Amino acid sequence: MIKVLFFARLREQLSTDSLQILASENMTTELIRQQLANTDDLWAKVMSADSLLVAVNQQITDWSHSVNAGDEVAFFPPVTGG
Amino acid sequence: MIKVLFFARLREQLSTDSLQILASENMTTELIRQQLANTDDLWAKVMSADSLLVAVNQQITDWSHSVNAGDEVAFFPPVTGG
Amino acid sequence: MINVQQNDFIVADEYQKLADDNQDGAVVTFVGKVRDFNEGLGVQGLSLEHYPGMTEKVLSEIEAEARDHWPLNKVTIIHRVGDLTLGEQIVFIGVTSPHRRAAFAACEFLIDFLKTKAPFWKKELTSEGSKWLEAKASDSKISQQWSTKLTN
Amino acid sequence: MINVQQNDFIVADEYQKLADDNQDGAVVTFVGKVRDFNEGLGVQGLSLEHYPGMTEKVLSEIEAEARDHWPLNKVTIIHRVGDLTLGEQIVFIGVTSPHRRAAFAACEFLIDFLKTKAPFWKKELTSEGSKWLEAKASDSKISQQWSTKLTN
Repeated sequence: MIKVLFFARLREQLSTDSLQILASENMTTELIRQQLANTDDLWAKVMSADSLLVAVNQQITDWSHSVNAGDEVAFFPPVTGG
Repeated sequence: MIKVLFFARLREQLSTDSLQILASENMTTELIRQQLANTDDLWAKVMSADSLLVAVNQQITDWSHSVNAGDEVAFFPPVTGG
Repeated sequence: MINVQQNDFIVADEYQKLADDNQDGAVVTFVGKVRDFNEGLGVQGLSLEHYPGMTEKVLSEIEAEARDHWPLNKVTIIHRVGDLTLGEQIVFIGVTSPHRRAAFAACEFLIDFLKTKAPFWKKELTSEGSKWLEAKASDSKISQQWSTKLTN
Repeated sequence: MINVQQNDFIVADEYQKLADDNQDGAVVTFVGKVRDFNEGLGVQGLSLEHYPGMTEKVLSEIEAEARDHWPLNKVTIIHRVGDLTLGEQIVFIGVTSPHRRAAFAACEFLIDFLKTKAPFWKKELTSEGSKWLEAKASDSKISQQWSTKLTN
């Protein structure tokens, strides 16, 4: 399984802070994004935002990063702390 | 009269923290410096230091600044606070 | 020292912990507070969310990067999460060094990178409801300027 | 607020006075302390002399110049004079602003100019006697860099 987390505006828009998805061969951050976007119109809209960021195992990365079973993948908007 | 002040290393080298000199026509910071340098060898040496700074009425200035009766003239080395 | 916490911090205590080393000539601190931010909407407070685990990891990496660039002795980074009211303290950055330029540069670097790299999100609570803050282009520009400056 | 004083200052109190305004998102402070300076001579302390009257005047001018360049709210400058031992606090600069960049820049500007313009002189007390410190060329270079940066 892959643990998927959502934060801030995404968490609110999707009414979801985490879910589990099945790992498959040759999985990438982009493929997970697309898989989630296919859920419905709301998910499609939220997951296609230009500003969307993704982290794998708590490290920000790009959309071609490979993802394996046991990984933690997080989606969130640009950060605004400080 | 013109009040003349000495600070820090100068004050110690000259064993003097202040003195009064008579104001005269067309007096400048440079003329006061020369007048003091004429006192003796010690004063000549101290008052000819390249790094010597001068302030008139508590404002750093140059060696052509005119000085009048009632002014306060101070000589000191480069500052080292903070 | 890196802390992500709900509780307020006391600047006096943090300063004291930073300042007890005679090798350090310079102590620079930055405190960021909840203020009436952008558009004059009557901000009443903020709600701060973060990504537990990743936040601490990113802050450690930023600290390590600062230590690579400048001779630092102590570094303290504290960031609060949860609900904060107007005027409350959000973030404390404290840095000590033998050299004041290093202390200033590192302190500013740390807050600049915290703002663009650490997974915190601010939601503004105004009299007209709540609203997630947008990331500022000026902040990412500042981070980029650092990267340019430090690699040249 | 500008103070030239023999007594020590308490950073917590100075911070508190700076930090009570909700308009200010940023508070930056600098503290300079007596450290084992230059040549490893076993510094035991410093004696700090100043030019009473002129010092306060120069510090006011530097503060006014900072306020010309940056949007500042509160500014505190405290400098001690007299005999100080190793590890004691010498100088406090505190600045508040709505903007963190302004607060950092102004705080650094103030200490940089204090170091090259304000009539203070340090005498180092070492195990081998006392010695007036020489002004550092690096410090006047830093002031010159500010002048270039701010007039461009």
